[in-house]
Amino acid sequence: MLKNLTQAEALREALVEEMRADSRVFVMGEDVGPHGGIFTVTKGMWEEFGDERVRDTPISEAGFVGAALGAALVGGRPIAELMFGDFAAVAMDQIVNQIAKARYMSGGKAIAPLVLRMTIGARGATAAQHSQSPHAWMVHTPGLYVVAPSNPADCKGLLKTAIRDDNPVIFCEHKKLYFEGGPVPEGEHTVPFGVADIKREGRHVTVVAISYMVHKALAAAEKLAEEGIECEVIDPRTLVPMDWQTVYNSVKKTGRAVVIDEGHLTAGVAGEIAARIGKECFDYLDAPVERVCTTDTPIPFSPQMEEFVIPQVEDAIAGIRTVLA
Amino acid sequence: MLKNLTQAEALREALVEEMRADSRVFVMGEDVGPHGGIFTVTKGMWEEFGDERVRDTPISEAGFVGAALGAALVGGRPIAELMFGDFAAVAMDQIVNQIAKARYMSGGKAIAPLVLRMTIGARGATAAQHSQSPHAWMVHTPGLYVVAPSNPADCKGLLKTAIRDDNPVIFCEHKKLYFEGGPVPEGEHTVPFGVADIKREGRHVTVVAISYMVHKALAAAEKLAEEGIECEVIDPRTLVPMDWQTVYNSVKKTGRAVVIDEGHLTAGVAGEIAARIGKECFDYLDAPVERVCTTDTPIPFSPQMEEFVIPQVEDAIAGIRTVLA
Amino acid sequence: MAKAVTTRPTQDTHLLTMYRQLVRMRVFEERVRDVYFAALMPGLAHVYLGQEAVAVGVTEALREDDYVTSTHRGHGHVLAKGGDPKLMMAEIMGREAGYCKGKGGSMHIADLSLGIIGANGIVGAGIPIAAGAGLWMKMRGGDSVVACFFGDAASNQGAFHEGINLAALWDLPVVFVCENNLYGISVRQNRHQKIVDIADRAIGYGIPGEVVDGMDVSAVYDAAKRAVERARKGLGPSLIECKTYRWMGHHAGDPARYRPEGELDAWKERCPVKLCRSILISDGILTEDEDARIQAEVESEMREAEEWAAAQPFPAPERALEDLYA
Amino acid sequence: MAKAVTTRPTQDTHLLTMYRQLVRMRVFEERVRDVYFAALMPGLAHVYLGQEAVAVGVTEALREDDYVTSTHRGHGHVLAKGGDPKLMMAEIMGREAGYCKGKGGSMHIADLSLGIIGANGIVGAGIPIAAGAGLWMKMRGGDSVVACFFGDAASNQGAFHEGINLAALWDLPVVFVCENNLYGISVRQNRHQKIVDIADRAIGYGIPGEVVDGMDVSAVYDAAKRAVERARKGLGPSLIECKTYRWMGHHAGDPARYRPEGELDAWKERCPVKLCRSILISDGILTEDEDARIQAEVESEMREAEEWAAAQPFPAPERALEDLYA
Ligand SMILES: Cc1ncc(C[n+]2csc(CCOP(=O)(O)OP(=O)(O)O)c2C)c(N)n1
Ligand SMILES: Cc1ncc(C[n+]2csc(CCOP(=O)(O)OP(=O)(O)O)c2C)c(N)n1
Ligand SMILES: [Mg+2]
Ligand SMILES: [Mg+2]
Repeated sequence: MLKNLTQAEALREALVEEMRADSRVFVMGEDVGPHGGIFTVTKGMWEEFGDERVRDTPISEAGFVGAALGAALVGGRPIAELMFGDFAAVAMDQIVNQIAKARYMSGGKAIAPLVLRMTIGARGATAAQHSQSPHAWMVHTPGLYVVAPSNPADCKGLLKTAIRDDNPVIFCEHKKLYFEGGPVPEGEHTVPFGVADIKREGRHVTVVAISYMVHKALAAAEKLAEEGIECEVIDPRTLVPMDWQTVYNSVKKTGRAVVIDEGHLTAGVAGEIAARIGKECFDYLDAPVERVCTTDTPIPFSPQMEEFVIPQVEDAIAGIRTVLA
Repeated sequence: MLKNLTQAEALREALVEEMRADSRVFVMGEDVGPHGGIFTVTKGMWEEFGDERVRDTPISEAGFVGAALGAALVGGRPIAELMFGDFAAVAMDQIVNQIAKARYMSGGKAIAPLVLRMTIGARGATAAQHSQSPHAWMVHTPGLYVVAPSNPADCKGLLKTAIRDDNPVIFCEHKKLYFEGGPVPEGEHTVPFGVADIKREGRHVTVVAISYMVHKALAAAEKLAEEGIECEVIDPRTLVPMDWQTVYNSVKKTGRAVVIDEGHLTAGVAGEIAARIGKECFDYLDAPVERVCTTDTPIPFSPQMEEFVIPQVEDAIAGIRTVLA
Repeated sequence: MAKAVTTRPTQDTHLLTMYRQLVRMRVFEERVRDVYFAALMPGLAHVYLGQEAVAVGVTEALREDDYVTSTHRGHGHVLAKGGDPKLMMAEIMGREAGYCKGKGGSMHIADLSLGIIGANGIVGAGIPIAAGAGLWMKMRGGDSVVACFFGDAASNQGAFHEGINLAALWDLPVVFVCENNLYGISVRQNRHQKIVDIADRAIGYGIPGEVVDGMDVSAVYDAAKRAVERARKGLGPSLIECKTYRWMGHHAGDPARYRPEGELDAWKERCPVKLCRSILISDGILTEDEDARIQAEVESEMREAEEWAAAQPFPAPERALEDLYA
Repeated sequence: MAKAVTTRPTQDTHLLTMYRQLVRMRVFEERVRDVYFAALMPGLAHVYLGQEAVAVGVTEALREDDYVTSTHRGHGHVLAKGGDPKLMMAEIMGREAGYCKGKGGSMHIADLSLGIIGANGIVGAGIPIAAGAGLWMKMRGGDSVVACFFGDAASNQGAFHEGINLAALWDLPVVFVCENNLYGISVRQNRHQKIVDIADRAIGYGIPGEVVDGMDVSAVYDAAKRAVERARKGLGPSLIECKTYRWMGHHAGDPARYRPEGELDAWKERCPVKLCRSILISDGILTEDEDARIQAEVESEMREAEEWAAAQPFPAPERALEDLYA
């Protein structure tokens, strides 16, 4: 049975179902309690689960992210929320030096089953310190899984998988999608890690798009379809592990690839995807891989400038045209 | 006049000369004072410049890196030292959200002329939290310059340039090079940002190598020269700004490229270089760009494992052979 | 809640000066709120209504060559330190003519020429920056000081601890001003820390800590003056906790349902603008007529600022690529 | 320097148990030092010599189902919590048979089955982790507690502030143990903070803080016992500052020239092993003969551990690729 949910509702459903099923699961973060989270994800959960399991934290990102690790190491299954992904920088040591390495440094004896939910993306002119998409830092850090869904059903299914997984998972939620709706399976619904979703099939060009950028890619594809250009839009859904095979297979078919990511251009995830396609599909590529990313500038405040630095549908179209030229 | 200095001595010479020339320049960090720094870089400087300008800090990386920014914004020219680049994670918010963005967010009115020296690389079995090469995080953050020299002369020349520059500079020093010697020009010697150095000319394959990996590349080139394989070894020296033209020109000449970097493979700087070569030299490439990087695992403690995960000369040779095959 | 004691000003004209600043801040922020509700500004408006006495009292103890670091709730600090309401409003509205050419917005106004090191969107991050500015003040000589504003919830950030420890250790000329408005977004102080007086944390750094009635501009001024003088003499930093309250939610669009009924009203009884006005009037320093004139002048100043700002063009999109590197 | 008062043990046999642990730690670390100088181990050895009374006294107040978090100077904590010297030595020597299969080394020994959450190479980072472990202890029920060790210099990290604030706010069963050995590498305490007693920082979190003579194992034990009991009862965390000293430099290879002459000798006068032994002997609980037997037993235990470890193979290089994901 499908029902229509927003991303926020789908995430909440995953949280609630998993918390009902497993008493070790709990959420913590700033304003997640009675307030329900500034993006409403935990709305109503405090009423059901109470103070202990829907835990408001002080503004101490390094502290509560580290505490999530501590709880996970001794048997809990915490889900910590970073209100803005930009604040990952505040908790960075705990994320990259502690959480990502706890298992490896112990020779595989420790497990750190925790989920760190963080918002990414520019929305509503919140400027340079509240608009970033820093998933590349995490993807560059071995030991973390990194998830970046683009629709409510994947949000629910991937979040459930993340909560049940024994590895630490960075769960990137795009701010522009929280209040966008989509069909979501009721009850048990999981999406495995490492399986990309081909959101649209096509034979002229492969477009790999991450998170919200999937929507830009689909809009571009729709537009170009009018001209007879058939884009294959791939949503990797999980960046670590990444479903490289699906990407390569598509590019081997189309011979052309565009990567769209809201992270900054240089040394980001799009660069990784472009580099791997360049290597694995070398003999199949008819044109260089094109990247459509946020410019290498901080995100400016004023909306027209914000729009300018973030990939838009026209940028996606331009990128696709470039590889087809 | 050239004299032979180790990297540590060359860096010290740059620091001392700039501090003598400009009273706004000062250094701060853990154990940089009477102790002279655990890698001896500031040895003897406290005796000359005193407590104020060669300032021991508490173990508060976010604190003193933030303080460096504060001092820079109001007229100082601080040089802060992170004993291990791994600790950049502890100060990450100040680096990426404050330092990198101070100028941009102010509409260009503020300047943040500071240098953040940090050590990178694995040396001496210090394991997962003291061996990382996290320069990719910085390269992915617009607003920072990122420097990664490979020899004492470049260390001196680039550090002087960094200190005089009005932008924040992340200065990556490889731990394995501190006590390696090389000829260094006496007195005034600066190296401009954004100018790569071709450390060895060759026509069969371009090898772009970063920091200590330049030495691995040169050793590999030496070895392969015995078989008549001529490698062109390029040391970008500064990763931001990057001298792309020199890289492209070389690859257009050789048709083949290998990138060697001690950062982890995925979503690192090598990926960026490979992606750009793949795009800009598309019509010239005779083989896919090969990357030789640290594996996507934390750095293990035991020396044989450490050696296994970090690129070695044999890995460089294997990578070069792959693109030549 | 803060004690109801209201201290007398050190100088009457001084209080009048401060009163005018209180009114300016009040009117400016009311306009910002209206601009927000009229959708004339992008982003959020963390308005300063209710807390005016803190910015005014502290800044009054500063000189032009002193510095301030500010927060996401920074309009008051900027205005107090001499910020031009036109340029502020233009920035808040995202215009090219704004303080940051529209790149910063409400949370990132800076003007080094006025000693405004900058607002900050990262809670607590300004504290080490203030310590560093103080460090350079000390190193370059002279006797400038830095006032560092932050909230009650910011006092739980590592940056608070590290920044104050540095300033204490090195006897830096910094005055740390905690604006305890009882909330970090929806989380009341008793749900984010076990202590009642944040000033008690000063003990852990070996510096003076003081609690002051943050609704009483003279009390704030007096405490700030002591701390500033101490800092100027090279005796090191202090921590001043101002008990205050915000009239609105976390930002203008937040209905703040998390606050117990009556709490806001109780605090409004002690409105810093009203409190100051009643003293001035009862002491005969200000007449109702003069007050009306001040109100009118300030109203027109701020209306002009808003109208001017609203008439400014937005930056061309590609200006986004400028101002990154010097 | 710490006071010279030496308190009496709560129980005589108890003191004997602790004495044996002190000796084990002493002998183990002397071996580590020798192994380091003989270049039989990779990396650095941050040895615990001189601080033994802290790990022993605190851990003696713990149960098997309690937890500890440790630091770069962690061998003592691990040994005290039941760590097997063979597996420890093998790890320190980088062998496959070590606690972490040679992946962790001296700074990262962990064994969750013994309640050892892990040593840590990032100064201060274990503190929030300990708070989180305490959080889960509280949430899952039961009355286990977590002891969290860290140094004087670690108390200036933001992680200290945030971790303790969380534990205090939520009344978590954590005992924070600051081992004040007066130095962070070369930087003496008076050069890294303005305060003398780190225990004073407890005030800023609303929890008890106590200074104890870290050379007196009974004093440490008594303080730890009080704090552990408090935590077990659900009354929340405490901060115990143990005044202590390290015999060697920051690590075995550090000549520690930064210490004033005579300082080490003065502290060695109050060697925790000697102090404990002299009480046991003067109280007639231990004879010289029994002491010699203990020494011999421990020597042979640790020699065996070292010999066993040295005979273990190194991990195959490609094992580096394992153990990353579960
Ligand atoms: C590091 C960080 N964490 C969280 C936030 C989101 N946030 C913005 S303001 C705020 C509350 C701050 O409370 P306080 O410091 O008391 O200042 P106030 O808003 O009350 O003036 C929060 C949680 C942020 N901007 N930065
Ligand atoms: C975040 C961080 N900064 C710096 C270091 C380098 N370092 C390792 S131990 C140490 C000194 C720690 O001093 P203290 O906390 O007093 O513990 P002690 O060594 O005295 O036992 C330093 C600076 C580190 N490992 N981590
Ligand atoms: Mg507040
Ligand atoms: Mg110490």
